[in-house]
Amino acid sequence: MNKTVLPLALLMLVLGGAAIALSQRPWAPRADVVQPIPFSHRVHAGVNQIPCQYCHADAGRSSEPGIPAVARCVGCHGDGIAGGGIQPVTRPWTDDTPAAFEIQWNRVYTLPDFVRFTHRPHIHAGVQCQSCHGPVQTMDRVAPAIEINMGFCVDCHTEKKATLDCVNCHH
Amino acid sequence: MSTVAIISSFADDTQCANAIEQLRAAQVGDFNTFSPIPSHRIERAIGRSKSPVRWIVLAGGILGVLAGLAITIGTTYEWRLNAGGKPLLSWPPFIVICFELMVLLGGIFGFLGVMMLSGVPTTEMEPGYDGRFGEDRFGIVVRCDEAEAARIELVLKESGAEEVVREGA
Amino acid sequence: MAAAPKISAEPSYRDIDRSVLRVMEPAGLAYWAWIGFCFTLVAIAAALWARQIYTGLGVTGLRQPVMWAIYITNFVFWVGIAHSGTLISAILFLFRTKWRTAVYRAAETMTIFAVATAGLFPLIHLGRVWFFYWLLPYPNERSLQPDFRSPLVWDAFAVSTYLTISALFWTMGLIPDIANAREAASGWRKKFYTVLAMGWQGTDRQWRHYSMAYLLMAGLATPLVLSVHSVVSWDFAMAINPGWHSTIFAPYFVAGAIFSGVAMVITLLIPMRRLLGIEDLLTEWHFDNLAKVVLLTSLVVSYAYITEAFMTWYAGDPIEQMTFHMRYFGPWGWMYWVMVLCNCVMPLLLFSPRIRVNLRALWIVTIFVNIGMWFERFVIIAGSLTANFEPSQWAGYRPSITEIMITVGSFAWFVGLFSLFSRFLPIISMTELKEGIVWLRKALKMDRATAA
Amino acid sequence: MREGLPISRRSFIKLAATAGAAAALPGCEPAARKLIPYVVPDENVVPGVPSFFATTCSECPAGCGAVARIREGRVIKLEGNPADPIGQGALCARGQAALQGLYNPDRLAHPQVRGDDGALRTVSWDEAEKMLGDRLAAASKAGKDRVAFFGSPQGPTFRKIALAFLGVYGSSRATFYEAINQEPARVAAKTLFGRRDLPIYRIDQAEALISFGADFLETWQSPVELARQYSLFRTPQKRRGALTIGRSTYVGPRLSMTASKCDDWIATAPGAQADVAWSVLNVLVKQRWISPNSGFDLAALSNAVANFDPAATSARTGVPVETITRLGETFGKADGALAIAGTDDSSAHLAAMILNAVTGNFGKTIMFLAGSPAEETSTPDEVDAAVDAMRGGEIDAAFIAGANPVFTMPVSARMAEALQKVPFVVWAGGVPDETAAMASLILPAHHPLEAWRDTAPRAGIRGLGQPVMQPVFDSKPVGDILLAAAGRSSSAKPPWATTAAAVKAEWLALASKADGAGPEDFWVNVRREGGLFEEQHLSALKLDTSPFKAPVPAAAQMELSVYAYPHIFLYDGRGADKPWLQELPEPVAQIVWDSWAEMHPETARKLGVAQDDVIEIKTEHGAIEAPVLVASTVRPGVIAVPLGQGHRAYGRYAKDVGTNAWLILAAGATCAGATARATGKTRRLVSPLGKSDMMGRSIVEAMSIEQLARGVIPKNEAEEVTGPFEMYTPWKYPGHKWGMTIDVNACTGCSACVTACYAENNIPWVGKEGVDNGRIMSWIRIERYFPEAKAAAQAPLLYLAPMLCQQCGHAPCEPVCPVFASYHTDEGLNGQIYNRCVGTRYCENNCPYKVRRFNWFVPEWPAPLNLQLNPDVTVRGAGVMEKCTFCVQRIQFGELNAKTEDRELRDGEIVTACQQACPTRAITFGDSNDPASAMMRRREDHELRNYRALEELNTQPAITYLRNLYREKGKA
Repeated sequence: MNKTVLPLALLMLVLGGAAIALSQRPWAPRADVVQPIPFSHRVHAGVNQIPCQYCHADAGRSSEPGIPAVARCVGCHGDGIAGGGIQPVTRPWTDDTPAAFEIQWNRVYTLPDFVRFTHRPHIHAGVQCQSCHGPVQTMDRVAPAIEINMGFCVDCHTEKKATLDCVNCHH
Repeated sequence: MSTVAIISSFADDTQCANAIEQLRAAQVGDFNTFSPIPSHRIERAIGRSKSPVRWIVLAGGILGVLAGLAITIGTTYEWRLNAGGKPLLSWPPFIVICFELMVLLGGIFGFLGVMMLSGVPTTEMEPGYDGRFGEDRFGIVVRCDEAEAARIELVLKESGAEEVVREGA
Repeated sequence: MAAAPKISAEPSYRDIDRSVLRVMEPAGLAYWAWIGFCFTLVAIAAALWARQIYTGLGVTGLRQPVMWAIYITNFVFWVGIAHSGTLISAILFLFRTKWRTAVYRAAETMTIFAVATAGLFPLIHLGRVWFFYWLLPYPNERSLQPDFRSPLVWDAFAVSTYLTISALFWTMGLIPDIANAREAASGWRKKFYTVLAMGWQGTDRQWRHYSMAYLLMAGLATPLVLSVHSVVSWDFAMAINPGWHSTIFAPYFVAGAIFSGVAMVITLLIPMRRLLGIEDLLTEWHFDNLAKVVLLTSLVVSYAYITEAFMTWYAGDPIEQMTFHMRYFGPWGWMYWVMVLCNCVMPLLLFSPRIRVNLRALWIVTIFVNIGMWFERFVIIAGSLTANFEPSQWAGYRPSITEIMITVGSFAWFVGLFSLFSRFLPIISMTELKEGIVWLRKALKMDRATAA
Repeated sequence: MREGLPISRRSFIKLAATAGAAAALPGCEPAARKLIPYVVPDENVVPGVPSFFATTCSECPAGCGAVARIREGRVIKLEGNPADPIGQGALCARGQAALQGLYNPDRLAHPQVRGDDGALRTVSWDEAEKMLGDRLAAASKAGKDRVAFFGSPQGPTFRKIALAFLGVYGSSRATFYEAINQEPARVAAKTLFGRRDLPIYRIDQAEALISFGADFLETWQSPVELARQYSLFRTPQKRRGALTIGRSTYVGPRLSMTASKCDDWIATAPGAQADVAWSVLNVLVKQRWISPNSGFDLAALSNAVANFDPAATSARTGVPVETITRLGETFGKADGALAIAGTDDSSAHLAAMILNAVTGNFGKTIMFLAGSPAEETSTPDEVDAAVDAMRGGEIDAAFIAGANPVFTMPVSARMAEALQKVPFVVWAGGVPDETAAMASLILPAHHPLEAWRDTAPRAGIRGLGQPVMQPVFDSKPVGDILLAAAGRSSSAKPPWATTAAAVKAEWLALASKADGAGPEDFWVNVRREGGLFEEQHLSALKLDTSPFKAPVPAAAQMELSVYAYPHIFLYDGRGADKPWLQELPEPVAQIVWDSWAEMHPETARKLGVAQDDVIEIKTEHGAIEAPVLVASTVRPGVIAVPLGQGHRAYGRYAKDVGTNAWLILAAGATCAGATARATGKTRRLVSPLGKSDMMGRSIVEAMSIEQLARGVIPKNEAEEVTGPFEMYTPWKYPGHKWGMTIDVNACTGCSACVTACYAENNIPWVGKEGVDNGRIMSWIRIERYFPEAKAAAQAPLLYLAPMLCQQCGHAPCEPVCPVFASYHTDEGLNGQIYNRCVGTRYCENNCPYKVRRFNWFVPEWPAPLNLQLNPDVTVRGAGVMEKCTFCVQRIQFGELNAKTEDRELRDGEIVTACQQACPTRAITFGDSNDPASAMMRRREDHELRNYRALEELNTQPAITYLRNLYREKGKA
């Protein structure tokens, strides 16, 4: 009896455990991201002490931190490039379209489609970028230092007495 | 002095029980019976106390209730969510869970208890075991000194054993 | 197998053993063909389920507002079937009922497989079955847990507990018998039974703990069997829907469960005793008693139907009344009346002792009962949903081929497992039969008398 | 796709595609993996933050202003432009659905040339334009007027461009065609006032309203504006001491949605409305209920209406005499009355206009404005002339844009034949339609939302339509195509090179109108405002009372006649390619994805047909086949068929759906004598609606204005509840507690809210079969119930009200969910967490309102429709439950704004999609913890009308409805 059943039970236990464990972290960030340009956060944020929001300027006003425009790089590294983009009603429409020049950065941090994360309130609440993204200023190539899963969010929210309403992130 | 095992078999449990009483009267303690059915006569004859498995089951039941309370209350407070305006601690549902867990653990404990106390699973057989005892014969196996053997065989024969065999143990 | 030699009217222990054990001798081709047939159907059902998981529940006939239909009906039906086993093996054990011994093993086996079948349906009906484990509490980094206020969680606990406990109870009963089989068998079977018997020898020490534990298990199983179907009934009674929200559901469902369960036992045993040649162990006397249980529970169920109707009328809630009006006279009214015919009228035949022992007639009655009880669940579950609070959302429901084939598959699954069991493990408890051998002898005498 | 990217069409479509892919597999695939930065940042575009463009809606001639919400360069939602005096911030369902025209997957992607074998060959723009130029040049060489332009009116500037284009090719054959035009009204105006422009109406200034077949809440003239006015007209207010609501009467063959919101529906045969109208006038004249200074010569009038003695009219039309006299009385005695007509014969229009005139209501409830813009639409005669010219072979090249004459023109016009006679037909547009099928060169044109345009719907209002996003396909503005073609020719060039230039030039010319501001500021301003909206001035009226021809009473009504009316959502057929509109149940018939022959049970019995039997309806013009809908919502002897379906082309969503009722009509007519016979076939009419009988349950409640005046609340048949009985201490909602107040009396059933919800919340459509299988996904629906026959006198003609998640305080759906996927938020919302849902569907079983929706399959948005998806809302996958969230994403957005600006949330700052869309402002959303909020005040102001759906269940809904109001029948 035990000779046959015990291993079986153990196997099932292991498989079940694995299944559950996996289900815990389907959104593990990817450590393998290689960027099209060998940009070093260490040099910029670390050595030269450039504040994060100098480049990721939207973090404070949008859900997205924003990837700095090429012009931002060129601003320091060389002359700007002419161009423009779509313009909101506060500045009327113009027909000229920008050159279709693309740098395709790869995401390091991804969130599932059913999570509505917004940077704005976190910046406003004075949360350090590093507290979620790790010591970026020490990394040449950014790799995720922290696995951002729901537990991570919830712990911080509990600690900071922030909202714990499910719908705020899931809607 | 070497000990021997005297294997006797009986047609029904009345004789068997009777034989056991005779043995006990004859101050023979070290014996073991086999029977195809659980027989109260035999049990009474041997006259042991009630099986302690009761207490194991009780323990399991209590543990179950406690586990139920722990899980329900614990998880409720792990994240206090409002569902339909009902209070966080909604006792009636919790009772259901507690009850189920009580039965569950009680049962499991009981089963394991029996296995443990009655020494199954096991691979080696008691001396003197015989397939017939599972079928339709009641058997008594007495382990005793060679010297004692004759006397005991007599007792067994007198109390109606169909056959009595002596084996060197 | 060859026709069973009649055993003497004064059977000995050995006679019992022999006639039970010869059932377990190697089976013929017909048997394996039957098994193959059953599991082919199961395979088809499994394939359709896989497709359903892949494409979504749209492959079923489910719709607004009928969100539950055949799957849940099957769930309740099978859980109901399960109940007779525990009733016979535990409750009747506590009452020391004489005729129980010959039938309880079969009934209990049926319970196990019925629960195993029932347990599949809550999974099959899930929209995202791969997350089914969210219904159980387990530590997780999200600190999310099930809501113990939800009857579905009670279900999860009740049904799994029920499965475990009856499995243990059943195993306990089997051990001494398997020990017997061990002695009789040879070849690989001997090894097989040796392992299963776990070295049981029937010493006084073993019997002492065994009988005590068996008693206690029976004591635990008894309230459990009542609780399980009450919980199942609360899946509906706890909801506010007209036609569901009723306080009598728990006793009503339990009675129905035992009703259908015992009927199913009869339905299975009558052909089985013939096929396995154990007519001498399962005598008319046994069926007579089983039939009485069916009759009794049938009356209880009929009473429940009447009470339900009366309370609806007396409470005077127009919405509830409309739903019941739809149940009786709506487009699905015929189902209700079929149900009444099967569950209330047909069983009345069992008042006649002659029919109770006329196995062919009895068998037909119980078949009707099975059908009727399936319809009862369907009428309550799907039927009530069609006539809900919001008239603009009323609609009918038509099952899809997927649902039908999965239902068929579940029957095949159940029967297949039972057939497998019947040839590999003692389908009748030799030990208990020996204990109550006097009653068996009485029964045989009666049989022979009527035969002559 | 919630990241910055350059607004170059190529890349954003590519990215949008990845986003779409991700969206289609929620929980299986994270959002786009690539992040593409701008080359040069635009400080006004913040990825993840919406920007707004003012523009105009061009789905119908009403010309409402619109505001487009843009995310990452994609327009994701259209809403009304608050600055625009017509729509005043609201858009109808058709306007909301314009997005699906823009993103329609069947839009023409490249220019195509039809070979001799009839097969289409894709060509480059250069090739296409060269071909166009050559053929036009050839045509113009052949002589004068060999080139024709045939299209829909697309604004004054476009008109100029078209004319300039023709001028270059020595032609003047410009035709601007609207299938549904106001010709009869113009003719009437001409007769009476010697002018052809249309008056504007002020229903809200009236006390009595008679509509002679004008569906002013649905398709007639300017529905959004008129619906708004009508809701004010129906709002209870003290008139001469008594609390009343405006009294409205609808005279026509079908109980349309408009009719159903009136006090009385006088069922006449189609075409008999004029008779009734004149008869009412007759009553007024007889009774001298005439304003002294109306300027009419009574004698002349009485002669004119001599033939319309109520008795005579009654004999002809079957309308009871007392009904007519009562109409006359209420109209004549009312302080401010309005009669409008929507029939195809100008006679009714004339009568209506005279009714308004003699009662001195001109300048009050109806007015002509000074300086009305030039008439945009060609008269039927002009259209006929153009078609005849084509048929006569006088045209060598025809350019067709924006109109679908082959579909909408009556058989008698023989348009198809005419086009075959034209050697070279160019078609420019979006989804290739029946007309495109006849063209030898078809060109992809910009959707109005991608192009520059302007509108001049009426005096003092100019709408400026600016593009709101880069083109989705490889298309060009029609204007640019014309100008380019003109530019190729050797002869005189048009003044502008592009539409953009043309529009700007035209508008700069208006700069003087703007006080002070220089041209550039003006240009900036009008683009911000979405147009130029000026004071409107009444124009002096020269009433021509010279004895107009005394109208002749129509012949006695026909045995059986067919009445074809524009479908509220599909209009003349242009809506049929938009799945949202196809899946909206027509408010009265509640049928989707089909057309139907609506007939009275009596008629059905006579014809020996039953529901769903396909019948053939034959008129002298043609025959169609449609399934029967048996309902008492039409007059016996009349078969009502909606227009707009039955396309044979026009994309996957329109093709072969229903039947084309234009085929059985005479030019400009809406009805005809007909015969009908069963074909033996049947086709199931599909509707999401179950029962039409409320069974006395408190779902949509109504009370009579008399009860309201007396201050008594109607007893509901459902059990009376004297307040909730609580077992447990109620939960506290310290912060906000969101709630809604819905005025059922204001709700017209127009379903704008439903469409807005589809757009805002990424709700998939399921198609005809899906609806039939009970899988419609709409989060908000319009409940339609018929009053019980016995109670008809004490009920509105129809119960219509929006039903959405009631966000119950004691939500039955919540405690039954085993995994907390359905739970209650700290702000009183009934939250539904898609990614937690395991799909037991228990919640929907336990929802008394049946407003939860289950995803039976993985939803699909054929590209590029997926570009419309709202990035702020999760796309739900198969196996999860979903439902109305009170637009929690908007709540979230508002709260974050307040928080990051360190201030309190302002009342009215958060507006749900349905609330925003509602033309009659029937929906108010707000915080129930704030007694000062508009939402709570609305409840208190109408306390007597408060009710909650199925209140006896004590689910404590967050939504409070205000009872519908009706006037007890048989009371003045």
